[in-house]
Amino acid sequence: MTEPPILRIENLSTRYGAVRALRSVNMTVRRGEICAVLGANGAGKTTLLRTVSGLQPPDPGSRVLVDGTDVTRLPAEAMVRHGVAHVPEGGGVIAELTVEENMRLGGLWRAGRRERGAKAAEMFELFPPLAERRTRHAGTLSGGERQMLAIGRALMARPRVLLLDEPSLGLAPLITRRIMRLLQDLRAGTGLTVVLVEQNAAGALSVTDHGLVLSQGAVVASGSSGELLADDRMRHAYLGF
Amino acid sequence: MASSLRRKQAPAAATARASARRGPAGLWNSLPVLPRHLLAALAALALVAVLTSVTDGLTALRVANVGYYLLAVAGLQLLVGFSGQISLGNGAFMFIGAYTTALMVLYTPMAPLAVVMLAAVAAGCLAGMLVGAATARLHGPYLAGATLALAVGLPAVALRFPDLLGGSNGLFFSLRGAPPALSGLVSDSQWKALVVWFVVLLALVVLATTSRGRLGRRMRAIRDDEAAAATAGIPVGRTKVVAFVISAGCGSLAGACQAYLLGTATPSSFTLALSLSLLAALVLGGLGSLWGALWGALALVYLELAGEELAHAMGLGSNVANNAPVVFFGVILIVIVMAWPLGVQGALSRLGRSLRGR
Amino acid sequence: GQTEGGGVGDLDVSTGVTDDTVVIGTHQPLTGPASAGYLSISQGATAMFDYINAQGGVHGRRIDYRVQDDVYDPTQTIEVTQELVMGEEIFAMLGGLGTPTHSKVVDYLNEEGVPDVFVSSGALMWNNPEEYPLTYGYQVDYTKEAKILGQYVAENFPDAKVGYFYQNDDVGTDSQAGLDQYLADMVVSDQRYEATAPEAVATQIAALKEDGADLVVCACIPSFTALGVLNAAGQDYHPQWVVSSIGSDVPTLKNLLREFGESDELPVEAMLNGMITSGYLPATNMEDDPWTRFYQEVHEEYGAEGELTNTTIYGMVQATMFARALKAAGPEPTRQGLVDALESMEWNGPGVVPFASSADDHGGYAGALINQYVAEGDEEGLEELQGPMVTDREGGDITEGAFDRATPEEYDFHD
Amino acid sequence: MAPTALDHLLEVEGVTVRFGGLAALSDVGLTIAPGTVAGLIGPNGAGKTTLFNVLSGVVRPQSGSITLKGERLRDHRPHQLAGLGVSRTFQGLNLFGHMSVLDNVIVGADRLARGGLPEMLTGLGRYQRDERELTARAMAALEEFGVADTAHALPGTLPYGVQKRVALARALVSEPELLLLDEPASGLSGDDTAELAAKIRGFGRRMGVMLVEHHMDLVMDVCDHIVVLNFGQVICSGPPAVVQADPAVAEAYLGTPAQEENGD
Amino acid sequence: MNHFIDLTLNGIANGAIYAALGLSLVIIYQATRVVNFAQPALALIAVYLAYAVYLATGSYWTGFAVALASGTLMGVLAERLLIRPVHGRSPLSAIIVTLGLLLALQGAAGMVWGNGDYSFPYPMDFRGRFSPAGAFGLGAVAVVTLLLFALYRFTPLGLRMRAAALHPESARLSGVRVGLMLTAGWGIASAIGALAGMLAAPPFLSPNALDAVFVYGIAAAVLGGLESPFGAVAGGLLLGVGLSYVSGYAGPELTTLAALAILVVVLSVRPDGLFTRPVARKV
Ligand SMILES: Nc1ncnc2c1ncn2[C@@H]1O[C@H](COP(=O)(O)OP(=O)(O)OP(=O)(O)O)[C@@H](O)[C@H]1O
Ligand SMILES: Nc1ncnc2c1ncn2[C@@H]1O[C@H](COP(=O)(O)OP(=O)(O)OP(=O)(O)O)[C@@H](O)[C@H]1O
Ligand SMILES: [Mg+2]
Ligand SMILES: [Mg+2]
Repeated sequence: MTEPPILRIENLSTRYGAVRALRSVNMTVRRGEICAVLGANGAGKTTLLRTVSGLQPPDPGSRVLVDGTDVTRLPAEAMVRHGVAHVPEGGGVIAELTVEENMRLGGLWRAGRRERGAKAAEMFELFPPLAERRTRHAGTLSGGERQMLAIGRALMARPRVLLLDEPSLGLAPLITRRIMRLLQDLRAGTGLTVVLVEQNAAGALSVTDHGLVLSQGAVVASGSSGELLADDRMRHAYLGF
Repeated sequence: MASSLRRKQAPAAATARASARRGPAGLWNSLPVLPRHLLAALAALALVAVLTSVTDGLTALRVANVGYYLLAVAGLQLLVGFSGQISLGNGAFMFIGAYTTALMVLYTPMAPLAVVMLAAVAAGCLAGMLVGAATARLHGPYLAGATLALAVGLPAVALRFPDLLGGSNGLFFSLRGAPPALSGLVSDSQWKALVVWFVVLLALVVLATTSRGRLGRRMRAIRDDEAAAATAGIPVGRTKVVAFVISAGCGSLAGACQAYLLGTATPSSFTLALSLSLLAALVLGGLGSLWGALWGALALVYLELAGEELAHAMGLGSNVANNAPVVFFGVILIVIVMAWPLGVQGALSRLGRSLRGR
Repeated sequence: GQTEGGGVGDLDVSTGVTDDTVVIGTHQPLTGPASAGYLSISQGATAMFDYINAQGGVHGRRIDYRVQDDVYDPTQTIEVTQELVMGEEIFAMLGGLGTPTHSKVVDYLNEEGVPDVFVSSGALMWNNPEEYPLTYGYQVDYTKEAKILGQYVAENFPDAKVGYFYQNDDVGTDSQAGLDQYLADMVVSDQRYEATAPEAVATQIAALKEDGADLVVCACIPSFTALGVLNAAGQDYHPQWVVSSIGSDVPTLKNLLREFGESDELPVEAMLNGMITSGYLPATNMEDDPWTRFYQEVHEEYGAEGELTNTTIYGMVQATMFARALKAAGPEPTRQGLVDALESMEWNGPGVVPFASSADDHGGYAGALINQYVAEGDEEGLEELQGPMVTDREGGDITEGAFDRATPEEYDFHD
Repeated sequence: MAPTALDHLLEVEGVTVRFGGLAALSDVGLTIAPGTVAGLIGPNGAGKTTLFNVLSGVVRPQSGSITLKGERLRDHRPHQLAGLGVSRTFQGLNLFGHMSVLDNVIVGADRLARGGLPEMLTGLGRYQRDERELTARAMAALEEFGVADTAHALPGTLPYGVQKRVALARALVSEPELLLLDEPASGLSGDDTAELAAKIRGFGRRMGVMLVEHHMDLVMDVCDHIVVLNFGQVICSGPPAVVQADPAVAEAYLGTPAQEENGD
Repeated sequence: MNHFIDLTLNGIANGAIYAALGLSLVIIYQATRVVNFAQPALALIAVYLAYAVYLATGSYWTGFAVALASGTLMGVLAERLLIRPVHGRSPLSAIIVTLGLLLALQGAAGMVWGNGDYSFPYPMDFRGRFSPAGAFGLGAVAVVTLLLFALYRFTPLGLRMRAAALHPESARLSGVRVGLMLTAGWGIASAIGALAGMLAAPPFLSPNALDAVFVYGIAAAVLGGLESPFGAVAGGLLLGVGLSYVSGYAGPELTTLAALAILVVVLSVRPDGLFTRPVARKV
């Protein structure tokens, strides 16, 4: 393959004060792949996504490339323009805005009102409970509804790479499965690339192409989903099933 | 896995910490809270006595000023720093204390000072109860707005009842200074400073005890998460009102000390500017610790003076010199809050930690 | 209350006096809402002392006049006064400003034995030699002044429908007590204003208009006189204005109203034209008065920026009179000496009415004369309607108070 | 099958909650016996948290009754629940962010202290004893969850799993008779979830537990009885095996292979 | 009856001014969740600058434009230099910084222009029962409110501004330049503050001229609910008219007490103001 990987992370490190949260993480994701980031609580999964999307400053020497472009120190707000959308842990919907406004916000960076409208309609079709609650404040939504809204908002930006931080948190199994399904459909339809952080390693690996296991901020294993699932040592030490 | 390993070490670590605490400090810490606070207060009073006896009357006045401001700010600390209710109106409680004192002195001249002060506390607590109950459902800026209106509105009561409260001229009276037995030994202003500090320290003991114990914990819990606090069985509304009552009692007592010290109660002393300075002093001193109130009170009394000195020393033109102290205070406020997010106390404790760390 | 006896400290001292200076002090609102109206008093006094010092001072000593800002807040008054007395060790307090403020320090000053000279307030409490032997009034008592105004109105406008417009504090109530002695039957409207609520003046003036008042007696500070006049003009209401001295400083009023004259043809003077005022000091508009000319010169050379106003003159007169008393106290002044000088002084100026600082009367200016501000074409000035009159606060008569006034050259107040 | 009222720790009957036009709960009834773990499951937005909120007095139902230990609760307020022996955890963590872990748990135990307001103010009477006892209890609770070493840390600096444990310790330290757990396993890793399951089974012996969870393995593992909500209505209730086999439940919540194929 | 009408009209005119300042507070609150205590001082400086320009050029409207422009600029600078560094800290930090700025700027005004009163013109003729000047104030406030409402409800900019204020991180992830939005919010708010200052200052300008208006402006914003521009206007008018009646029928010394009473009564019925709906569920 000659085309550059859609997301390439080189030697990525960061720290919270004295705590080293990521230690020289390397990672490559190709277009259309779904990649799992796994690890125990506190392993640094969330931090990895936050550093990639510019919310957390990386240490010197780190490099993040999107489709061959160096985006290492770009601020978070510029990342959307490079096609990276991030659904943070817990979703980050804005409680005081209505469902509709939250949704609209995701598409704002693109001009074209009509286009935005069409995209929003598409999203509401995808998540019927949200359509019913369009004019309600997002703060009144149930936990699961919020998560849907967060994903919908991220998709409004028509990203090339979607960073999902524990999207199944608090979602009913049916919805979780529907979301995983949706990710696969989007990959098939639009070539969307997904980086998926999940606690539930078994569930995640069943939909992803390959995975990466973090422990104390460092990559301790990576490989295709099949390999990881098959590796007993891995399963016991880091994936807990 | 890693985390469960870490967890196993817990008891050992705890014992290590406990043994490190022995020694004189450990002895001190093992005392029950109340005697510990009383001893500390006694030491502080002795310090004030020494300080005022080696300096002149003017310093005694300023030391006394620091005292009642300390009390007002400490009361505010409980309300804002602990229970998380932002009040811009605590000057109004000082107003109540000062007027209660003035009225008592004028109309019940035989009442001893202690009774007058208790009456001021009672009046303040009552007012705090009313205000607290009226505002218990308000949060953040709405509470701030309502208490701001309180600070501006309440002193107008004095204008409404000029015959009783003296209108805009207020009330004035003069109180005996040092008891005759001590004349010659302590000056009037020193005596008054000691009385003020005695009252203030007594109140501070209550505040410190309260804030270290269950009540303080309840308040902090409500500040951090009302829903979770309620679920834990903490009566949210009542605790908020209690915080207001205590804070108002302290404010009122501070007002009473001021009236006792200066022999006057006048509406124009209890402006919005006073209430706002109290809050500013609180944040400048440091939220969440009674020590913060001390730094705040010192700043209230001495920053203004420093500003005047500065203007004087620089020989500025009159417009500039007149306004220099205000500007100085404003700028210091901004600088300190920006440089030290946790106020002077925060900066000091960080300094202490880094010294001990070495 | 648990009042202490009026024991006065030792007066045979020269605290604050050195070989070449005499330190005196005052408390004034230099910042805060009240400062706007009163700032020029201490500026005037400062200018006057600069002049006196430039002439060689008094008995070879410079007068070092220290002004402390109390923001018109009594608690701060107490603090700065203690600072002046204990910290700066002043010889005397001169012209401490304000009733709510100064009333909180009279006790203290008298106890400490600090002469408390020429208090800048028209309240009557300063004139109480028994209780406050060291406190001397200055400004004419609001009630006396109001009596004189009231009598003048009653005699010259017998058919007037009188409206009161006054400040809701002792300025208003004391004035009303005097006015009522002559005008009670003629009052059709009674409006008080609150100095913190200027936004309400429009409706207060509207009420005066609606009640049919055709003569409004105003016991106001200048900015509220101006607000009253301005709102009346706005509502096409043209009563005869009668304004007591504290609120009738014409240059200040003209300054405040400058932007609101109809146009260049009908300037702001027209709004004030015909205003009847009382006064007891030389005023800027008395162009022929030697003291006015003198103060004009001092102001030009030593004063702060801006025009000379009657408020500035107020401070200048205080300074002049203080220097006079200090001079009379002799080359080795003690506090007792100053008190003796004050109490034996035959005042012959600069004020235009008699002044009392005798052992049993510390009342200051004893009455007022009545002027009318007249502006016609390019001419403007004060026309004297009634000469100096003096009276008491109670029901006593109003009598003529003429006296021989010295010129600045004749007045012995500096080396 | 129908035990008498007194056998029930909690009895909910005909509870209806509407938010504007939206019926979050309609005519919901269920019971919990002491010493059992009841599961409450259902799709997102089915009304599970709302039911918890009704029980704990945060939301007032339009109609229906709640009976706790044979006593009908009327217009109860959240803070009264702890006194009645009910504790809950939150779907979020809702820890007190500026208080140490220890203080967080001590607050949970507050209802056990017996000193009144005068004691709290003056430091006299039971003040000292209350402080000592609460601290000891809280430490014990932290130790039970294996997080005693974090007692002096602020919750925000701790890993999520530890915070979850602290939240549980805070709920349990007051020795409740009824424990309401709202998604305790969400965000936990496999290890921790297994540990949690064991813990919940342990509580179940001491008190009644009501568990809201989307982790089906956990629910099926620990619950004695399961109630399924959908659109605010109880669509099924019974032992795990029964619920799992119910086609309506599969349709609404668990998902069927057919649904997955259609992706709808 | 006449008196009643006078009181009502005067109340409306005053209320419009409170509303304008209330509006500026609401916008800053929406933009940064900060109640800006420095607003009257920013407005004050803007008005003094307008006055200086007016004196120099003789044109009121040039001064007016300068006030709006300088108000905007000062708002932008204040946000960039002072508020940004304390963003994300406890709300009290920001409150105290704005308080410090209030003191410093008010003092600075006194340093430059002295503490005396200046005669300050009305934008239009002040004569008449409901004067053109009063009508101008009311009209200006109405127009600004409608514009703001439209901005917030219907435009992407408004949505971005609100999102940036409410949840900066989510806003950034949606591509919103949060810093720019906060600055824009302060700029717009300070321009409206300057407008309020221009309406409130006449007839006399001094460093303390806006103090009372500011208190009522805060009260107006809180009464209406800090989330809603309409709320601020409704709150301002309610307060203006209410206080006018109190002052006219019961005595002017009662106005501040009446403001307190109105606030307490309204807030005890609606703790989040007249126009705000409480939205977030806490559990
Ligand atoms: N804001 C912060 N300040 C200090 N330390 C932090 C901060 N955020 C995270 N950490 C620490 O950094 C480490 C990695 O945290 P991170 O949130 O990335 O883990 P995670 O793998 O996402 O865990 P989880 O499964 O609990 O979400 C942890 O030890 C955590 O305590
Ligand atoms: N305070 C409120 N105001 C308006 N609507 C509300 C409020 N609380 C809940 N709702 C609505 O009620 C419904 C039930 O919400 P609830 O939180 O009980 O769901 P849940 O079953 O806990 O879902 P999840 O599993 O996603 O947490 C949802 O549609 C939600 O939007
Ligand atoms: Mg995470
Ligand atoms: Mg829920």
